[in-house]
Amino acid sequence: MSILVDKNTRLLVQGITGREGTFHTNQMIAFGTTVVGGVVPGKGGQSFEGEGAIVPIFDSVREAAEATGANASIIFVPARFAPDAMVEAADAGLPLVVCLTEHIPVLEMIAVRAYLDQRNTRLIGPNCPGLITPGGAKVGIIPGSIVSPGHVGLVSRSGTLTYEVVYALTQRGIGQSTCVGIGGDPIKGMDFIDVLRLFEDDPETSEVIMIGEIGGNAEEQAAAFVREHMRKRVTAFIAGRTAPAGRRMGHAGAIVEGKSGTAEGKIAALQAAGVQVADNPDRIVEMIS
Amino acid sequence: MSILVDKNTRLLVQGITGREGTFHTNQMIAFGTTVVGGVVPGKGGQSFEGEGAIVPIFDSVREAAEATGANASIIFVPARFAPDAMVEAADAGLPLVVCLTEHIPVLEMIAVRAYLDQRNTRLIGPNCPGLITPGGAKVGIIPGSIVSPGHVGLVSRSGTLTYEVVYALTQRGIGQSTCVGIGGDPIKGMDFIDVLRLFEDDPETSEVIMIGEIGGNAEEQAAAFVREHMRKRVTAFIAGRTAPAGRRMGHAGAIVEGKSGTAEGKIAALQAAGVQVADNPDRIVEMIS
Amino acid sequence: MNLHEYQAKRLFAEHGIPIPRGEVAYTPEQAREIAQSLGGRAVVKAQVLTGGRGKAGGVKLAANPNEAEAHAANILGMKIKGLTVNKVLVDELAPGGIQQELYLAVLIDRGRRRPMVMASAAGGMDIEEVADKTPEKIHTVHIDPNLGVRGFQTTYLAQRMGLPRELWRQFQDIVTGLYNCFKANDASLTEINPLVITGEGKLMALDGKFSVDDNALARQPRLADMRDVEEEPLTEAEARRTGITFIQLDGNIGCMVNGAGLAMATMDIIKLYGGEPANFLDIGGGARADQVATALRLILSDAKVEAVLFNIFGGITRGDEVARGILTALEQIDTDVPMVVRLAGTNAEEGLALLAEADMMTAGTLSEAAQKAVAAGNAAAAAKATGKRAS
Amino acid sequence: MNLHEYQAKRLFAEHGIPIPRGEVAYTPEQAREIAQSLGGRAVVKAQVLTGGRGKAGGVKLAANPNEAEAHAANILGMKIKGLTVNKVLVDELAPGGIQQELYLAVLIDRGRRRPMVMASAAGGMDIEEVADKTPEKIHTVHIDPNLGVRGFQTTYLAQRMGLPRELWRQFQDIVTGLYNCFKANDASLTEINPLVITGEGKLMALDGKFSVDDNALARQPRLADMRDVEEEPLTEAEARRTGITFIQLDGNIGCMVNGAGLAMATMDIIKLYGGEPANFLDIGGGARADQVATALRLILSDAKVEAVLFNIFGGITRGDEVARGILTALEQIDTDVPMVVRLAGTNAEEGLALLAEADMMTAGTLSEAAQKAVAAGNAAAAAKATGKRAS
Repeated sequence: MSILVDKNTRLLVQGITGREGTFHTNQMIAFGTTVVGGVVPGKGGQSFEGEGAIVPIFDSVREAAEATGANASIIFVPARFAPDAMVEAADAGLPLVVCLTEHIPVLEMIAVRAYLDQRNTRLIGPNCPGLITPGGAKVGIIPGSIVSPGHVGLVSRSGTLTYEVVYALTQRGIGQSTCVGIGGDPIKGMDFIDVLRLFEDDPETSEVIMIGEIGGNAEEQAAAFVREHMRKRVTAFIAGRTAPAGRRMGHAGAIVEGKSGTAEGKIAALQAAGVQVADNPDRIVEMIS
Repeated sequence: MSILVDKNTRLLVQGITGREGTFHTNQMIAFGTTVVGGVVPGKGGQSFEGEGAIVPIFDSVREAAEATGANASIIFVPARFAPDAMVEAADAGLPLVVCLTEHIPVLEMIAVRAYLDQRNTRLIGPNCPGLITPGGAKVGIIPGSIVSPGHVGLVSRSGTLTYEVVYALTQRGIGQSTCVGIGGDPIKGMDFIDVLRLFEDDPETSEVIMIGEIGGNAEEQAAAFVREHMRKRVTAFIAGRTAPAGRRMGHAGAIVEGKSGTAEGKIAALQAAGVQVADNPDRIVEMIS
Repeated sequence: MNLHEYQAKRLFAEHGIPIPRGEVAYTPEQAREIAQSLGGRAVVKAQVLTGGRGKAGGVKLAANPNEAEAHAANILGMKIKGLTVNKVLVDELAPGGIQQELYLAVLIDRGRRRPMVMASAAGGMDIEEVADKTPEKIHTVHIDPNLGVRGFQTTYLAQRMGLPRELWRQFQDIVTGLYNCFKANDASLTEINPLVITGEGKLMALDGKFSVDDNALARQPRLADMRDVEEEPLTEAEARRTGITFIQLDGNIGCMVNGAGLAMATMDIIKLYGGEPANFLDIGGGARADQVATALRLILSDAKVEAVLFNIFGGITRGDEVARGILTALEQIDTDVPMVVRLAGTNAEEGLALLAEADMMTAGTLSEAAQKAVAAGNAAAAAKATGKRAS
Repeated sequence: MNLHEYQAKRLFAEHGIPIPRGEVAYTPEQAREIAQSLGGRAVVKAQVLTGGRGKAGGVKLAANPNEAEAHAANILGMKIKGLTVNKVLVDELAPGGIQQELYLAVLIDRGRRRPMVMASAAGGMDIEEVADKTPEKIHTVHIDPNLGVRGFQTTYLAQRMGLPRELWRQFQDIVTGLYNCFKANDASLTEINPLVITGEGKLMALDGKFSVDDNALARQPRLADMRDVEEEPLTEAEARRTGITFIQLDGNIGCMVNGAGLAMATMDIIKLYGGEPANFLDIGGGARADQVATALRLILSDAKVEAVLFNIFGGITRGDEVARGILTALEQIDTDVPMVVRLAGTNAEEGLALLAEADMMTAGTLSEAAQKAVAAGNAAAAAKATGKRAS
């Protein structure tokens, strides 16, 4: 068991013929993900000649889902088209949509998210590395070579910082159930508490690592959730204690606004909720093992 | 018992100082409705000197509701301000809002209705005469003099046509549980099936009269609902068999568009669902007594 | 409120939808000049607010300016479904001819409470008929007002319509433009039929239909100004000015009712008892004497009216007040058309007594009133016929 | 991206918000002429992209054009928080003086995923401080994007702020305008502080703040053109052009990292081991030689940098490729600043071996790398100090 993706995941790739789409589709197939179709409006009827498989291309998600029985999609399209792609996937009724695209305007995401809230679609991202279940399926760009199957769940707003921690776990022989990169944008799909809830309910996950950063108050909400609803141990790291206020630290959502969104506030909230917080990502592995 | 309004209704009047608001507030108070407050932005702190009561005026629905414990509001404001008034009442959490205002643009109502769908507020109207529970409360403009307490529920898209039928019932000694005028606009709050469901579940309602008219397919939906979910007898009349296609018959929603929305189609659907349909409103009373 | 084809197409063009070059002509000579400026060949199209212009001979191709002038001379002044043609649209022909005719519309789906785009490859035909006989040829998507038209929705429509891929992008722009035009102008219907693929492989809106939400005219003053008062029956224009809702019909029994639903029901009952309603008339709330007088003049301006039925429900307004209003109004009007007054509701009996005193025909139920009005109408018609024969 | 006050206020004015008359001056003489045209009295305000202008002496009242010229002469060229003032805004004073100062802003509430209007009667002060000490003085409403600002919402705010009733309508127009301005321009913050009640009893936006959503600049070309490149550190402007995210800080240890979260974590660890990060730098995905070279030049352009820490996680890109990229880049750069490279992930060992061969300082963990970099930085600083003393 694991959360969100596994061997039963049947994946569509929206934007499969682009540079990123092509490269990472091959990577996902190589990892063992069942990629059942691609979606590129105007290229329906063509095929994606992957390194490990030939994947049919469709004009629309609806059509692709009907033809292939897909139950998830991943989006590799430019920011201008990504809101459309998310809405299309939700409109087609896919239960899981993962959007890697960066640089989507906030007001667009507010509209997309309001639409998704009326549907039964879970969104991961945008501006995220996706998620991976070792031994199950990879839906995103987290390197398959650094993960190993096991029982630690991981949820993070960051990309390479997550890789760091996952890799350290793998090197110490600590496997992961699922690693979820929820992304660095201020308005997104699933947030910490949504993923924590799934980990709490997943029998194959024994404990959870959560990697936050400055900006917003998702970590504070997560702290309240952990205190009230979680029995599993949670270990956290919050990046950005040295970030200056008022500057966006690479991620659109990583900004201390006045006195809100600081690392100190988040760490205090988490510690008050019984979460152990590492002051150095290198120490996370020691803290859980 | 009855549906939606009764002796426990505590009513706010939005636009209490206007000509219509003033007149009908007095009528409602005379009927026995508990009017607890008025709302007129900019006139908060003043009072409405009614014929039977002095009613405090507030600047906002939220404030009025907090101060008075109101659980319903009725809207008597011009079309330009009515969407605002509906959204405000829903935002303040009132469970029932009745909007009498006519001439609200359809696109405005689509936006208002989408907002209301996210809240726990029931809307009656707009462009409706409101509703009345004989012996309970009157929230609207249905003349109090023509109703009498009893067990027939009535739901209608029309105003005076409803009065006709109610008056005929009263004259024959047949009382009503609640009479609901849902209004003549194409996009509205509660529709036939919403009210039919309440009547079906109301122990004090023994049977239901439904008065429809041309335009849209709410009567067809109601027919399907009656067939599948109702055990109580439903008797209907559909106005507009002689209405020409393509013309709006007074009500914004009363228009036969091509082959859809005809009286014939509605009558056939209702009859197929076991609803007895009168060809003359005079006959309804005979059919139920 | 409906707009003319030329008005509809100009609004479409404001939202980037390609339309033919063309101008409106009020005289044959103008039509000739416009055809000249378009290069000679043109189509001359009657501008009237009704369908069926083609079948009525109101649309003609002209091979040259002389023909355009001749066609305009024929069409101007023509009557189509009772409406006089006062102007023609002179348009260029689709560049390179027409490869295919499509259908595209935006309207409100009342059930889903959303604007809906409707498209079909079966363009140029009566869409009702297409919907009836081959519903699988009609494709729809609903628009979330917060999101607008999304590319995947137009892709879906284009694909189902079998539109060539190289036109998908153009089609997306046109659907988006038509929806934006719909929304910006508070339309209740915007329709392009046909939307054609020209010989040059471009999409173009050859014809346009546009209905505006009457309730939005207050916030759409530009559209309110587009109303063609010449095209409207004078009676309906006057009714509108006085706040009465009046629709002219073809029957013999005029009626005056308070409330739209009751007015429809009254028409239905007139028909049930063998008459034909001459109009729909909702006089609104109070039935004041001046309004009653205006309404009655509107009804009687139709020579086909053989009897008038008043059906007033006294609610807040009491029946005796209504009776007095009717009597006062009748003092101002000189007519021998028989009238039947039916009053119900509060103080109806007092009102009926007042009317009976004044020698008005009265009735207590709607059925009785309708029967009396139809009988009176028939008698009046017979008397008139006799009178005519006698004279 | 932040705009200048004068740019913000001009955008506000496009949405009907009253602002003082005024113009931008680049020279004292221009300031004088503008003050003259405004009638003599004016306020001269430094236009720099930072707060605290008032405290720094960047805002001065002038009683006449001569004073305006003198103030402008003082303010132009002044440094405020490291930024040079290149222009001043010369504005008229609030007509009739200032009765009261209010606060009004529109921003995004991330938790509720909605735009939010924030208002307070405690205007003219640091709103963070108001929020901290007297949160009851701050009032908020959330905006449904489908509905926009609704009258009842501005009534609620006006009432809670204790605004005189006669100003409610004006306030509604200003809130609606500020929200529309926010939405039309893809802002992440629009703020008026203070919004004043003038002596004439009118509301007016005396100061304005405007942050644009960087992700929306592609669809807001007009705003993108408003970027004041003179105001930006040269390094950050160059980084932006080459697709690197770079933020200049004040410390002694430069760092180059792939990924924003990892870059922040790296800064944090530098601090944990006694150093101070000199910058934030996210080099993105691949760490190609040319990008590494550009990034390194940006870091080294800061003379305070005493050591550089590379922290690259090899995921899809393998560690040996990254090492080769770094070595190639270093061939192009002449520097004696010590460098520590930490590689992790795929093929990290091979990469570290390559770097060790080339005599680079390397590290296997982030902690080790940070410690080495801080130590190397301290040693270099000490050597430099010694060198200076010796010379």
